[in-house]
Amino acid sequence: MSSALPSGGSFLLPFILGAPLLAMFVIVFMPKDETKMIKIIAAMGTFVAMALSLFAFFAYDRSLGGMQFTLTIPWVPDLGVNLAFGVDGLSLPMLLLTNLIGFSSIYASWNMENRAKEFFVLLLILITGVMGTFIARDLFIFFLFYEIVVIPIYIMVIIWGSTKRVSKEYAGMKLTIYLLIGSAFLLVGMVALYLAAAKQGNPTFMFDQLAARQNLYSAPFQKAAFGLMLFGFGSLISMFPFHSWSPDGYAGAPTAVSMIHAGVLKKIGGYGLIRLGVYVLPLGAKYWAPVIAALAIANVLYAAFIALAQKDLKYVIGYSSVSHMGYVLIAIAALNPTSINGAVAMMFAHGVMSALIFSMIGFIYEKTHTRNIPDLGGLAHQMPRLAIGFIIGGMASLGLPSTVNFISEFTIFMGSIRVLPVQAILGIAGIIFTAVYTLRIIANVMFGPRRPEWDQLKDIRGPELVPLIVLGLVIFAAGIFPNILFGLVNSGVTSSGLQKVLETVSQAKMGGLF
Amino acid sequence: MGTIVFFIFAILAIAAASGVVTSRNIVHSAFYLALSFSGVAVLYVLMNADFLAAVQLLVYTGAVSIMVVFAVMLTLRGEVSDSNPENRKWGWGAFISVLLFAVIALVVLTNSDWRVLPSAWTSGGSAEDMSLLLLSQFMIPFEAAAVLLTVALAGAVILAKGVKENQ
Amino acid sequence: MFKEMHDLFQWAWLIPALPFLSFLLIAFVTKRSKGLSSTVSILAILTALGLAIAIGLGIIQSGAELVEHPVIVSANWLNIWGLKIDIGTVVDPLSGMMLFVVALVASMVQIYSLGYMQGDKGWSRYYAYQSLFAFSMLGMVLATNLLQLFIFWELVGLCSYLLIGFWYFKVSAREAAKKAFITTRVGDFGLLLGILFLYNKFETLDFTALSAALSTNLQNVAVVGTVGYVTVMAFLIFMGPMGKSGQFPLHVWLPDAMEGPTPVSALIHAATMVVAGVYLVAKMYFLFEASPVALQFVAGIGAFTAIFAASIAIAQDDIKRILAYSTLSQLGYMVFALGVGAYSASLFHLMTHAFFKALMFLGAGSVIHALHEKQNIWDMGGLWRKMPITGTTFFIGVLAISGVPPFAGFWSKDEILAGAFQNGHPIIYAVGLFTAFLTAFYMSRLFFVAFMGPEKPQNHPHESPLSMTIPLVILACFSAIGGLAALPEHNFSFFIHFGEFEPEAMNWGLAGISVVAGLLGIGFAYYIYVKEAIKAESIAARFPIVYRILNNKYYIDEVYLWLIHHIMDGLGKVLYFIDIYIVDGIINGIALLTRGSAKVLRRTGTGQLQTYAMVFFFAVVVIFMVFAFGEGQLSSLNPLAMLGGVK
Amino acid sequence: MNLGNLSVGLSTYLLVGAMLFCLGLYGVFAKRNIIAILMSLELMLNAVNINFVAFNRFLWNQKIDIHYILTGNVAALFVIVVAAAEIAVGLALVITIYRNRQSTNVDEFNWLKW
Repeated sequence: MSSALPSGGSFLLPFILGAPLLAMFVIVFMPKDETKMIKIIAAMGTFVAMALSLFAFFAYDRSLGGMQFTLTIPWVPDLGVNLAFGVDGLSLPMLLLTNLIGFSSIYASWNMENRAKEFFVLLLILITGVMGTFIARDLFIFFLFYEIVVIPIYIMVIIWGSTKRVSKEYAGMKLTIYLLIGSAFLLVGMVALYLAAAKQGNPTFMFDQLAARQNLYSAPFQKAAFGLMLFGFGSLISMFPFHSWSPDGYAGAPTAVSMIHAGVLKKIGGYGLIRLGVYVLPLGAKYWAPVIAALAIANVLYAAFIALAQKDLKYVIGYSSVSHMGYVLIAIAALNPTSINGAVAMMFAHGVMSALIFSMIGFIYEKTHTRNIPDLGGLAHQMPRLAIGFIIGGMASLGLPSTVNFISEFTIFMGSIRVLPVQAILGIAGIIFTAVYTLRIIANVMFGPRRPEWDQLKDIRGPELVPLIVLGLVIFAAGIFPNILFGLVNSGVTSSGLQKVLETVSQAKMGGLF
Repeated sequence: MGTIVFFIFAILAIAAASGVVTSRNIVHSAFYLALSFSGVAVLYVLMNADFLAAVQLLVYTGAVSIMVVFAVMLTLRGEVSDSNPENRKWGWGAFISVLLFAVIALVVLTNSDWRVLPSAWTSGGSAEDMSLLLLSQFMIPFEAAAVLLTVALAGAVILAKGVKENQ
Repeated sequence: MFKEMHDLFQWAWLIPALPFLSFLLIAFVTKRSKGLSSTVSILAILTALGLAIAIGLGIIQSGAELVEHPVIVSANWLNIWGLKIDIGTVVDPLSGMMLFVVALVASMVQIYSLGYMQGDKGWSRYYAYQSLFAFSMLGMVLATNLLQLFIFWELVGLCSYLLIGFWYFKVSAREAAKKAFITTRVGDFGLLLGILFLYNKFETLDFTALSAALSTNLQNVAVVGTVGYVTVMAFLIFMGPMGKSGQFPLHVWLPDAMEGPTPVSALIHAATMVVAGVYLVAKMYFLFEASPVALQFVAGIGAFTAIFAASIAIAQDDIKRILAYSTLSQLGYMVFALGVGAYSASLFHLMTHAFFKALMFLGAGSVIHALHEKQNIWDMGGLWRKMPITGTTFFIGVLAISGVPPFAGFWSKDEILAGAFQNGHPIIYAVGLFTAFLTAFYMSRLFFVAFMGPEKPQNHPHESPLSMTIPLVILACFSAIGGLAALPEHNFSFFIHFGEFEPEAMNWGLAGISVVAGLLGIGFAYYIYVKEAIKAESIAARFPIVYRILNNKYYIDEVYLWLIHHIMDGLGKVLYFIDIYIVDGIINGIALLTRGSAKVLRRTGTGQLQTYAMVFFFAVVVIFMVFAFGEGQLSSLNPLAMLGGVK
Repeated sequence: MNLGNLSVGLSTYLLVGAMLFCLGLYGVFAKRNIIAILMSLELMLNAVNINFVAFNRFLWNQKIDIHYILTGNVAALFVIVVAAAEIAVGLALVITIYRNRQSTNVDEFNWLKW
């Protein structure tokens, strides 16, 4: 795969990774009263990263496929650890997503005055860490970046979080412990995989090498290892019994953390399940697929129903994101190229959507100091632009055509209805309940009679508009011209050898209901 | 004759050691300690380690014991005859110690494969031999030990001198 | 001839593109300037109308050739492994007819709104929505495949949502908008499933390709499966129209949708969007035809909706609600027409209904405008004298819907009833006939109560401005003469038909019966409400339960509300309870267990160094013993040996 | 300097060392006075030294060479050096603690719990 590409390596990805890091270092050495300057530098750093990843998105050669912009530096040769970067059709959308949301999240926290310096330093570390997981081509590096991510999140929730149903300390602790428990299981699976792959010498952590040595993994081993990864990545993607960190965590976290967490961090779970689970351990994936599918349905319907009963805006969106992740899980369980296409696109779509809606909720909370739905109402009178952003986010959430979410959902359903018809039908039923709770919050928060107590509120303007513009543009651009996104994802699915794996795996299951 | 000398001094060292840990007077303990050190020095001599024996006498018997006595003097409060009592868990301590000794003794006595020299060598152990080794093979540890001693000296001084309250 | 037209038809994409451009312009450029916004929007839709007329004339010139060989222009939209979707435009008589109807009604409504929406704060927003709606509806009409149709289908739903909730400060409007979206969403669930199953089976969503695949493989059980599969797919597809076109039991949103501005009701909830379902069934007719059971079902649902909605309409007092139930009833007509195989008649009725129902809604809007938002017909009276243009045009509408010749409704309704009778559905024919009677009755009731009779002194009505009356007049003309498209000799069905074209002679006997039914309805209404020969109140008093049930729309809304609030929300609350107390409770329980054990275990941290040392050494002794006396077992646990093979 | 026919073997020395070590251990476990504990520690170090020297003296070494033969003795020497440093610092700590707490009783030294 990578060997087919010209050697020498591209420094594009390290630059993308380095831009926010550099901004972080600059901020570290700035006086902490210069909050305006700090924000501008943070925005610049993330802007550079976003622009470069946009460049990568369009410069990626789709006809060639495979890992591109690769760079491999041996790091710990004895253990086979390489500082290997590279992106393909699966990870490049995630990288772009990270940077889009990272850039927007800076602006969503534009009014942050409390310990601004520390906040932006941690935020930039967080963005860098998430980015690193997606551009890593080496399992070790992947894991390293993943662990980096956990630290700033905990601190940010504890310091800048908000206490609602649960205290922010509880929320932060829950978030962190879930992430760490997940990563503990992952670590065991990772080491087991590493040892199994090194059975005949030549140890390696490289994804493609691990995948190429599938004949070394016995079926029982694959089942066990995939089980471990399912637990690890599953708790990250908020799979049904391990989902409860998600609403509490989002409710406790500050806006930017909610955006990044719901937008991209969660997607590491889905990405890892595809990249590491399905790709490296196909027999294990096949074995666990019915379980994943069943839990995914629980995700979709159970979380959607719970979202109906929520009073706090962030809880609604928190459960909604659990519900949407169910679709990604169904797609993974369906194990065919179409559905994997849909899964990756859905992660992208949901990331953009949830980041947009979380940023809007952040503004609502910032201005009205409440997120309690019964206390809100008629905000469209005073804040029409905010209402537009909120409605765009809501419409994307319920999968309205012309938003990228619709095509992703459609692709997922298309892929999964062949192999898992019953589960897919139940999942599609979820779109009704999604519509119900989404429209309810739109109606109850934005519409309704004018409330005089909000009359002094100012509409979002200036920098505050950036998340709306950036994310809204992406939602519609990718929704109206889906080939922009899907062409890339498809090249990732079909050229990475994943397709072959999937075809062999799903051969036996093809046939469907009728 | 060596056997007799060995047993005399070995028993002396052990008896003195038991005196250290059983005496209720801390000053007696300190003197028993010096005695025990001296007994061990003789054992060194029996093992051809003359230089070590000298160092043992100089450092342990000469310096350490005296320092301990000084420390006792500086910290002694109340009745000296009850200055070194046992705590409440001494029974457990005795049990574990005896257990450990039993295990070691069992291992030592049952192990037949010590790869002992067929005939013991007799030379070596002099100051000259040691110095050659210290200044060639163990050069760096030797220097490190020197640094350690210096640091320990300085540290001890600072600690013992203490920090003035109102500074 | 056909060749030259072909070039024209390639430009059909401009028709939806123009309103979309106007939407973008209004949203991003002219939103601050009210005059500019409406000008842009109206110019765009009028140009689109012009194009639609040009294309329509081209279709008429090309003749029936287009039915068999529609002009399709398409480009790839989505292309991934196992899923390839094109997007494009199809020009055939059916889409040409729809283009004309939609563009005409939309432009009329937009012009009308100049007067009706005068002074509204959301003027630019209104025209932006209108343009977006025109784009979506026209795009849907031109769809080449099911997914494209579904996309625009959902977009018109969005516009409907936005426009019903246009006055978002009204709680009733906001609830109605929500209800409309969710109810149609239930139907869309089925439609989406149907699309997925169809693609799964035939690997295409293209209408022509699907039709070909189905017809060539209809006998081949291995490919199509049983007819049962086709029936299931047809049922699922039909769920979409049930939601969108307000067929029982998903009809509940349409009457509530009247909370939107009246021109919106005229455009979306009478003339265009709600007939999208009929259009979809017509487009997918090859599927339905392959399954007699599905057709039966369609006919049954349609007929039931027709009579059911008509029966509610006779007991309503709100002018817009009467019209809304009338719309439901007429939609039922179209649907059962499709069900009984009167394909052309159904689409013919779709067209004529669009004219006269838009006309009546706009007329109602004119009345409401004049009476300052009064909507109860009993608050009106004697309006004809004060509002002659509105009154006259409204009367034409009433005559048209009642099926009085030579107005438009007569021709289409008659064809439907004749189709039902001749294709062997006597029960449905009877239901249709009775519905025609009811329709005539309640429409005349509305007209007599509101426009005739004594004036109400508290009202000071005045005729509406020209911007409102001109569309009324234009639509009235179409309502009056639109039915003549059926002449001579089934001209309409010559162009728009399914399968082989078989012209049938006009059955004047059947036509006479339906005319009699209509006139009977009008006569009854005249006797009750003008002559007051029988007191309306006395009828209501004699059948109090019937009246209450009808007035409360068979309590269906209440049942749904109960289901939503008690079952769905209740389930949500129960699950939430489970989530925080059981799922989360287990998690917190584990955490508590950890904390509890820590509380016990920390007692061991006495701070006594000697205790620590003792424990430590005890462990050392144990390990030492294990290593010393049990080495046989332990040498195999060498950690380096476990990593063996790594290096 | 040869003091006899060396009928005393390695095990005997090891037993002496073990005896001293266990006595020291008992002292560490059982004494209350912190200085007594330090003394017991010294006993343990001495016991270790005896082992070093004894192994050096009796065990087979593959290379009969002055550089390797005296390794045990050198180790013992280093132990003595470290022990000296340890006792110096340790006693300084004891004096400091005594100054602050007026006590040498380790039972009272439990400020680091929980």
